[in-house]
Amino acid sequence: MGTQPSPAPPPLALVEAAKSFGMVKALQGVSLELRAGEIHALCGENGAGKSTLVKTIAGVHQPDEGHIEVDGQPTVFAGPADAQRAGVAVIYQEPTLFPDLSVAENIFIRRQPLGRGRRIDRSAMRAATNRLFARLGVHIDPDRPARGLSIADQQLVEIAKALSFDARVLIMDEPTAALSGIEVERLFAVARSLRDNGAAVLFISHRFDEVFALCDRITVMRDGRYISTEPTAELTVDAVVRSMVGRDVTALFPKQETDVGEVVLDVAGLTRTGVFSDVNFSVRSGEIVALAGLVGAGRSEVVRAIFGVDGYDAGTVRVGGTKLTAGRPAAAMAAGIALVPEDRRQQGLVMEMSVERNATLTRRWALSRFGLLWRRAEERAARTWTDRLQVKAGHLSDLVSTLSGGNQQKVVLAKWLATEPHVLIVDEPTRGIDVGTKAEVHRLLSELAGQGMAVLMVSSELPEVLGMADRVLVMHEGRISAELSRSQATEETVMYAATGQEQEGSAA
Amino acid sequence: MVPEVTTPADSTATAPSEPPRRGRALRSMLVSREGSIIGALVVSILAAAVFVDGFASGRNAGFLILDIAAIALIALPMTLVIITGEIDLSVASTLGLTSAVMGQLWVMGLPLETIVPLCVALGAVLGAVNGVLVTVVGLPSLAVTIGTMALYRGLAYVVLGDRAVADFPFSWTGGATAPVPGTSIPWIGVLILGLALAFGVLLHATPLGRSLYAIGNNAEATRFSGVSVRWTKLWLFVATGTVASLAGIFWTLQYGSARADNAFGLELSVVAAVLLGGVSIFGGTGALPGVLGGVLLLGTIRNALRLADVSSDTLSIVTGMLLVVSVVAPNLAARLRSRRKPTGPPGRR
Amino acid sequence: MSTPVTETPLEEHGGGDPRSSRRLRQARELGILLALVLLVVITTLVNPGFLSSQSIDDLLLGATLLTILAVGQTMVIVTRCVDLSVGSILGLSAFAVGTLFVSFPSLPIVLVALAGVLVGAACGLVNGTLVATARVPALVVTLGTLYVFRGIDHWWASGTQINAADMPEEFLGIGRTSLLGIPLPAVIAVAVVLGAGWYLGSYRSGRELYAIGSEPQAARLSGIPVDRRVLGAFIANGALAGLAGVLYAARFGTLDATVGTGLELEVVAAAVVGGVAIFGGSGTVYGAALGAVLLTTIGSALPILQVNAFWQQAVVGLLILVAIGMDRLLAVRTARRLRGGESSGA
Amino acid sequence: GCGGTTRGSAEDSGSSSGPTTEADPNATIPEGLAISFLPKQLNNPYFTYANSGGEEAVAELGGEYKEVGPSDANASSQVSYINTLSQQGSDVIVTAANDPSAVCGALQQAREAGSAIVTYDSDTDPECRDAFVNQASAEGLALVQVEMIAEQIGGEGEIAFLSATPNATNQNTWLELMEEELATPEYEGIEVVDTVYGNDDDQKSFQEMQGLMQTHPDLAGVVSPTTVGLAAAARYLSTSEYKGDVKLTGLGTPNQMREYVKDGTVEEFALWDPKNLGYLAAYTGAALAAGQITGEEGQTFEAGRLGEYEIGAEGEIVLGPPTVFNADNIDDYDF
Ligand SMILES: Nc1ncnc2c1ncn2[C@@H]1O[C@H](COP(=O)(O)OP(=O)(O)OP(=O)(O)O)[C@@H](O)[C@H]1O
Ligand SMILES: Nc1ncnc2c1ncn2[C@@H]1O[C@H](COP(=O)(O)OP(=O)(O)OP(=O)(O)O)[C@@H](O)[C@H]1O
Ligand SMILES: [Mg+2]
Ligand SMILES: [Mg+2]
Repeated sequence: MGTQPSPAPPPLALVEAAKSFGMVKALQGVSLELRAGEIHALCGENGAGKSTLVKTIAGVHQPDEGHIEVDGQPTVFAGPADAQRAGVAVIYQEPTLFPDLSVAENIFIRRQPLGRGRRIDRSAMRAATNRLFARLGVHIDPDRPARGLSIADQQLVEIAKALSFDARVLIMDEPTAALSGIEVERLFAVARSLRDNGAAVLFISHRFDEVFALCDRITVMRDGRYISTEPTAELTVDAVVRSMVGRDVTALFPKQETDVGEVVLDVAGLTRTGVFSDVNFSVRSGEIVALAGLVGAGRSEVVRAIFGVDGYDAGTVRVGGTKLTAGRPAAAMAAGIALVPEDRRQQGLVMEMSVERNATLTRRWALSRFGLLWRRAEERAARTWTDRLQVKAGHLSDLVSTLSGGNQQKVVLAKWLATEPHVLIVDEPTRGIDVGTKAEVHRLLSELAGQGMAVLMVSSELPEVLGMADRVLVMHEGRISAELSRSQATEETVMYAATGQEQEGSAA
Repeated sequence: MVPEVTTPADSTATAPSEPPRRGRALRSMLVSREGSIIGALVVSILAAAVFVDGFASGRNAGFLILDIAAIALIALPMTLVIITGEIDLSVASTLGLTSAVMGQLWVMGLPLETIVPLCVALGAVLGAVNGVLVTVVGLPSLAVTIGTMALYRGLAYVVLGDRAVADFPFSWTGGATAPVPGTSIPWIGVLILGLALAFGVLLHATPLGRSLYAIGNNAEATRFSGVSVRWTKLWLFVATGTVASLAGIFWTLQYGSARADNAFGLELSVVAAVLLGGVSIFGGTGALPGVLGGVLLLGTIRNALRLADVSSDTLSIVTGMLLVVSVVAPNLAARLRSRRKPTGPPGRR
Repeated sequence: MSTPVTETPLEEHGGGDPRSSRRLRQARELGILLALVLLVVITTLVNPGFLSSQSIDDLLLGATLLTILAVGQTMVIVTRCVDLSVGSILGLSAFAVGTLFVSFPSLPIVLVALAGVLVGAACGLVNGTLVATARVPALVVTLGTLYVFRGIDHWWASGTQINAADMPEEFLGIGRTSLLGIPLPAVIAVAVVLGAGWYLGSYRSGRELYAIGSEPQAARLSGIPVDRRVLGAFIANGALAGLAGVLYAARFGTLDATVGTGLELEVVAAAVVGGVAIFGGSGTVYGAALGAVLLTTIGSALPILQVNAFWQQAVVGLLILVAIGMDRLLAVRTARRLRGGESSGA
Repeated sequence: GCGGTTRGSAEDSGSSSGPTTEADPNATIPEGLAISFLPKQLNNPYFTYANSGGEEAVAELGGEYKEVGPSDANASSQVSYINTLSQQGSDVIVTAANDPSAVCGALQQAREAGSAIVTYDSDTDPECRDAFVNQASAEGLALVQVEMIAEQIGGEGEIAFLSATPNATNQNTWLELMEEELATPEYEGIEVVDTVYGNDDDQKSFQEMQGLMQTHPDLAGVVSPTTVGLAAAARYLSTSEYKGDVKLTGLGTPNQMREYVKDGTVEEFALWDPKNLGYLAAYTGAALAAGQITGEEGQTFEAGRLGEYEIGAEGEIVLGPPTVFNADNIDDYDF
C-alpha cells in the first residue's frame, strides 16, 4: 500500500489475508487499513470477496493465512464477540434480526442495560433505542417485535444497532440497498458525524454516486484479490469500474428501440385490501414497462398478486385476453408469465440445491419423459441457459448457495427465461448486482423485449427506470399515481408522483 | 412451514454437511450417507450369518420381514413427508384407529371385503385432517400430529373400548403372514418391495419428487417457482394416512387381533428408522434406498441380538446409540477432515 | 436514487401497536387460565367435592411433575431444540434415588435428592454436548438417548423394584407435608416456575435463549455463545427432569425401570398448549406451567364429569389442536395489525 | 416316544410331537431340556420373582433355564421373542400372554417346530398352547376377594374396582366372577358403583384411586385385583383423610403392602405365591416335553416339592388356593 503512514497505527487492519471455501478462493493476499476519521469504500463485482472480507474482520471467518491487527497489534478474533470487544461494529449484507424479540432488544442483545441485581432495565433500553432512532430521524416502536418489519425498517434497525456500539470501527456491507433517498441521506449524515468524531468507517455499495459522495478513499477488489486503494478525489467512476472489471464497460442502459405489439398483460381494478387498490395497467409485447415508487409503495405486492403467489380481493388479470385464476402461480406460468422475485435468497432460489436443479425447477414437467426426469435432459437444459447468462459456477452440481450474489441472480433469471415466457416480470432485477452484471442484465432485458417479450420491471433505482423503460407507472401508497411515457419521464416527474403530489405530467 | 425443530447450529451443519465436491452429486451422496447405511447393513447381515446360530435361515428371514413390515410400510410415505420438512407423529394412532374400526365393523357383521376399502378410506381421511390443519390452517406439523396422535388413539378407544376382536377368519389372518409359495418370504415383503419401488421412483425420478426436495429446502422459493406447496403437502399427508391404515389392516390380520392399543408407540420407531436412513429431520435431503437400509438394519440387528440372547435392555441401548452415532459420526468426520485440510465446510469454524 | 426530491413523513415507519407482542402473549396465557377456570367451575358445579381441600391437594400434587418438566422443556424449545428423553431421565433419576437409599440408608436426604438432580443434569449434559458440540439435530439425538437412558435404567434395575418401605419415612414425607396449606412439591414447582420465568425474562443469558431460537444464524453473528447457551438449556432441563424424578420417588414410593415411560410427548404437549412455539423463539414458562396444570386438571375432571374414560385421550388431543389453532389465529391477527399500520391509508 | 429331548432331535422330530400323541406317565425327564420363560414384560418385579421359581425348578431338572422378553408389555414384541425362541429350538416355552389371540399364531408355529407351550399367569386361547398353569382358580380368587371386602365393610355399602388394563384377560375374568358373586342374595347390601383402570401403572392407578374418592363420596371399599393398583391405592389412602374409613383389599405382594398393613390402611389382602407358579410351570413344561403328559384332562404328573398335580378341563392346572395376608402372618413372607 503506497499511501503515507498515519501518525497513530490504524485502529484496524487486515494483513495479507487469504480465505478459501472449498475450491473457491474468496480472498487472496488482501490487505486493508481502516484509519481513524476516515470513510473507506470497498468496491468490487459480485463475488469479488467484499462480504467475505467483512466477515473476516468481524470474526465470523478466520483467515487461512494472514492476520488482523488492532492498533498495530496482531490479534486473533475467534468469534464475533472478540471483534465486538475490540470495538468493531458490523452491518451485514443480509439483515440479522431476531423476529421474535422486540426492536429494542434486537439492538441491545448481549448488551442490554442492566439494573439492580444484573436485571435488564427495560425502560433504560427503550429510552436508549428512542435516542438512536432520533439520531437516524426515524420512528420505529422499540417494543414491537422485529417480525413484520419491512426490509427498509429492518435495515434501519441494523444501522441503529451498529451505532449503539459507539464503535471505533463501523463496517457497513451494502446498508443502502433497501433504503430510499432520504434515509440514505440521514445515514450518510450519521456516518460523517461518526467519522468526524474519530471513528473508522468501511462502506460497501454498488452505487457509485453514494461511494463518491461519502467516502474519502476507495479500495477495489477483483476475484478475491486486492487491486488498489486511492483517494476518492483522484478517481472517476470510469476508473473505478475499469479496475473492478479489468476492462471497459459498455453502455449501462443499452436500450433498443422495438416495435410495440399487442397487449399481452392486462390488469384491471386489482385490489388487495390494505395493501394496494384499483391498480389498472397493461403491457404490450416488445415493451418494457417500469413500476416505480418509493420503498413500501406496494409494487412487489402487485406483481406477486399478478403472478398468483399472493391472492387479491378484487380485479382481473388477463394474459393474451384470457382471465387468470387468482392465487395460482402454476396457472400464471401456464399462461406464460414469469416472475423474478425481489428476494432471491428467500423467494428466488433453493439455496441448498445445485445450480442445475434450481435452473430446471420451473421446467420439471416439460423436461420429463413418460413422467420421469432424465439427468441428461436436465443437464442439457440447465447448461443452455447458464451458459447464455454466463453464470460463473465451478460446476453445475455445486450448491447455488456457494455462488456470489450476482451469479445467484443470474441463476434466477436463467430458471425463468428457460420457461420462455410471454410476460417477464422482474422485481428489482439488479439489486445488489455489480456494474458489469448490471449492464448484462439490462442488455438481456432489452434484447428480450426486442424479441417481442412483454417486460414489467419493478425498480427502485431511478436511472434504471429512466434508462430502460418505454413507459413508467408510478405507485404511491398502493395506487398508481401516474403513468408516464418515456419522453415524459424524468427524475422530477417520477419523484413527484412517487411522493403523491398531483402533477400535470400524468397522462393516460 | 420451516422445519420446526432445528438445532441452533448453522444450517450448513445439518444440510449436506460435506462441501460440495466435484463429480456427480448423486454419486457422492450414495457414497456418503446411503452408502454407509447399506454398507453397515451388509456387514451386519454377514456378521450375523457367521456368528449367530439360526440367523441364516429362510424361516428367520420370514420372521424378520414380518417383524419390520409395519415400520417399513409407514416409513415409505414418512420419508417423503420428512423430506418436505414436515413430520407425522400420528401414524401409529392412525394404525390403531384403523384396527379398532376394522374390529368394530367386523363385530357389526360386515364382510372383510367391504371393511378393508372402508378402512383404507378412513386412513386417507385421517391423513387429510392432518394435512388440512398443516397446509390450510398453517399449523406446525409436529404440534398438529402430537395432537392428532392423542385424538386418533382416543377415538380408537371410543370405538372399540377395552375389547379385542379376534375372530377374523383364518383365510385372512393366515393369508396375511403366508409366504410366497416355494419361499419363506411372506407376501407382505413383496408388497413392501413394490410400494418401495413406486415411492422410490416417485421421489427420485419424477418432477413431483424433485419439488419435494425443493419444498424441504425452501418452501417459499418453491412456491414462487409455481409448485403448489399446499397441495403437495396435503397429498403427502393423505398418502401417509392411507399407508398407515394399510399397515393397520395388515397388523390386525397378522396378529389376528383388533385392538385400540395396537402399535402403540410405533411412531418413534418409524421416525428413528427414517432418520437412521439418512433423511435430515430439517427436510431437503435423504433418499429412499437409505431409508429401506435403515429399516432393515434396525430389524437385522434386533433380530440377531435376540437370537444371540442379548437382553432387551441392550437392544434398546443399541437402537439409541445407532441413531445417535448415525448423525454424529458424519459430522465428526467432516470436522476431522476440515481440521486436516485448511479448507473447511462452509460457514463453520 | 441519490436525489431526494421531497420530504417523506418518516414517522410512518414500522407502525403497529405498541407492545402488541407482549399483549398477544398475555392474551394467550389468559386464554388458558380462562379455560382452566371454566373447567374447574363446571366440574365443581357437577360435583362440589371437586373443590374440597383434599382434591385440590391431589390436583396440585398431580400437576407438580408435569409442570416442572414443562418448564425445563420450555427452556429447550425456545432455543429451537427439543428434548424427547425427559421421561427416561426422570426414570433414571428416580431409580438412582431409590438405589441410593437402599445401598446407603444412612445418607442424608438432601444429599440423595441432590444426587438425583445431578443424575438428571448429567443426562442433560450428554444431550446438550451432542446437540451443541457435535451440531446434530436435537430431535434425533434425544430420540436416541430416549432409548439409551431407558435401556440403562432397565439394565440397572434388572427386574428389581424399590418400595416405599426401602426409603426413609422423612423422604416420603416430602410428598405429604404442606407449607401454608399447599403441598411441598407444589411449592417447589411454583418456585421452579417463578425462578425460570424470572431468569428467562430479565437476564441477558435468558433473553439470549430466545434470540437463539428466533434466528440461530443471527445469534452467532451477534456473538452470542450459542453452543454454551444451548448446552446450558439442556443441562437445566436435565436437572429439572432429575428433580422431577426425586419428587416422583418421594410421592409414589414404588420405583422400577418403567417409571416415566412415554412422558415426553405429554410434556411437549403441555408446553405447546401453553403457547410455547415449537419453532422456538417465543413462549413463556408461565404458559407452559398453565398448560401442564390444564392437562392434569382435564385428567382428573373428566372422570368426575362422568365422561367415559375412553374419551379422555381424545379430548386431550382435541384440546392440543384447539390451543395451537388459537395461537395461529392470534398470530395472524397481530401480523395483520402490524402490516396495517403502514398501509392503512390506502 | 414323543417330543424332542435335545435341540437337534426336537427339530428333527418336528411336527410329529404334539398333544395328539399318547401320554407315557412313566417317561423320564431328559437332562438338558431348554426351558425358556417369556413373561409379559422383562424386569417386571412380579415376573422376576415368579421366574426365580422357574429357575429353581429347571435347576432341579438339570435343564437349561433362560428368561427373555420385551421391555414393554406388548403382544407384538412378545411375538418377536416367541419367533426367536422357536428359531433357537427351545424345548419348552413358558409364557404369560399380553393378548390371548395376538400371540396365538406365533405360538402355534413354535409348537409345529417342536416346542412345548405352557402359559402361566395369563392364558392364551386354549388351542394355542399345551397347558395353562393357573395361579389360582378364577372362582377361588374372586371368592376370596369378595369375602374379604364384604367382611371389612360389614356386608353393606358402595364398592368400586381398581383394575389393571382394560383388556387384561385374567383381571376381566375375576371382575366378572366377582360381580356374579356379589349379585347373589348373600351380598345384597353391597353395590358396585364403578370400575376404573390404572393400566398397571403406578401413577395412573394413584390418580384413578383419587378420582374414585371424589366421584363417590359414600364409597365404603375398593377392591384392586392387581398388585400395582393395590399398592398405589394403599399409598393414596394412607396419606388421605379417607384412611381407615374406606376399606381396601385385593391382590398384592407382601413386600409392597407390609407398610400399609402395619399402619392400618389395609386389613387383609390375598395372593398366590408367584414363585410356586413359576416352579410349577417349569415342571409342567418338562412333563410335556418328556411326554409324561399331553395336556389332556385327567393326566397327572409330579411337580417336585409341590407334589402331584392333575390337569383339569382345557389343559388347565391350578396352583392351589390363594394365601390371605394380614398383620399376623405378613412377616413370614418375603416377596
Ligand atoms: N460460506 C461460503 N461458502 C462457500 N463459498 C462462499 C461462502 N461465502 C462466500 N463464498 C464465495 O466466496 C466468493 C466471494 O463472495 P462474497 O460474498 O464475499 O462476494 P461479494 O463481493 O460480497 O459479492 P456481492 O457484491 O454479490 O455481495 C464468492 O465466489 C462466493 O461464492
Ligand atoms: N416482511 C413484511 N411483513 C409484513 N409487511 C410487509 C413486509 N414487507 C413489506 N410489508 C408491507 O407491504 C407493503 C409494501 O411493502 P414493500 O416494501 O414490499 O413495497 P415495494 O413497493 O415493493 O417496495 P420495494 O420492493 O422497493 O421493497 C408495505 O405496507 C409494507 O409495510
Ligand atoms: Mg456481499
Ligand atoms: Mg418490493
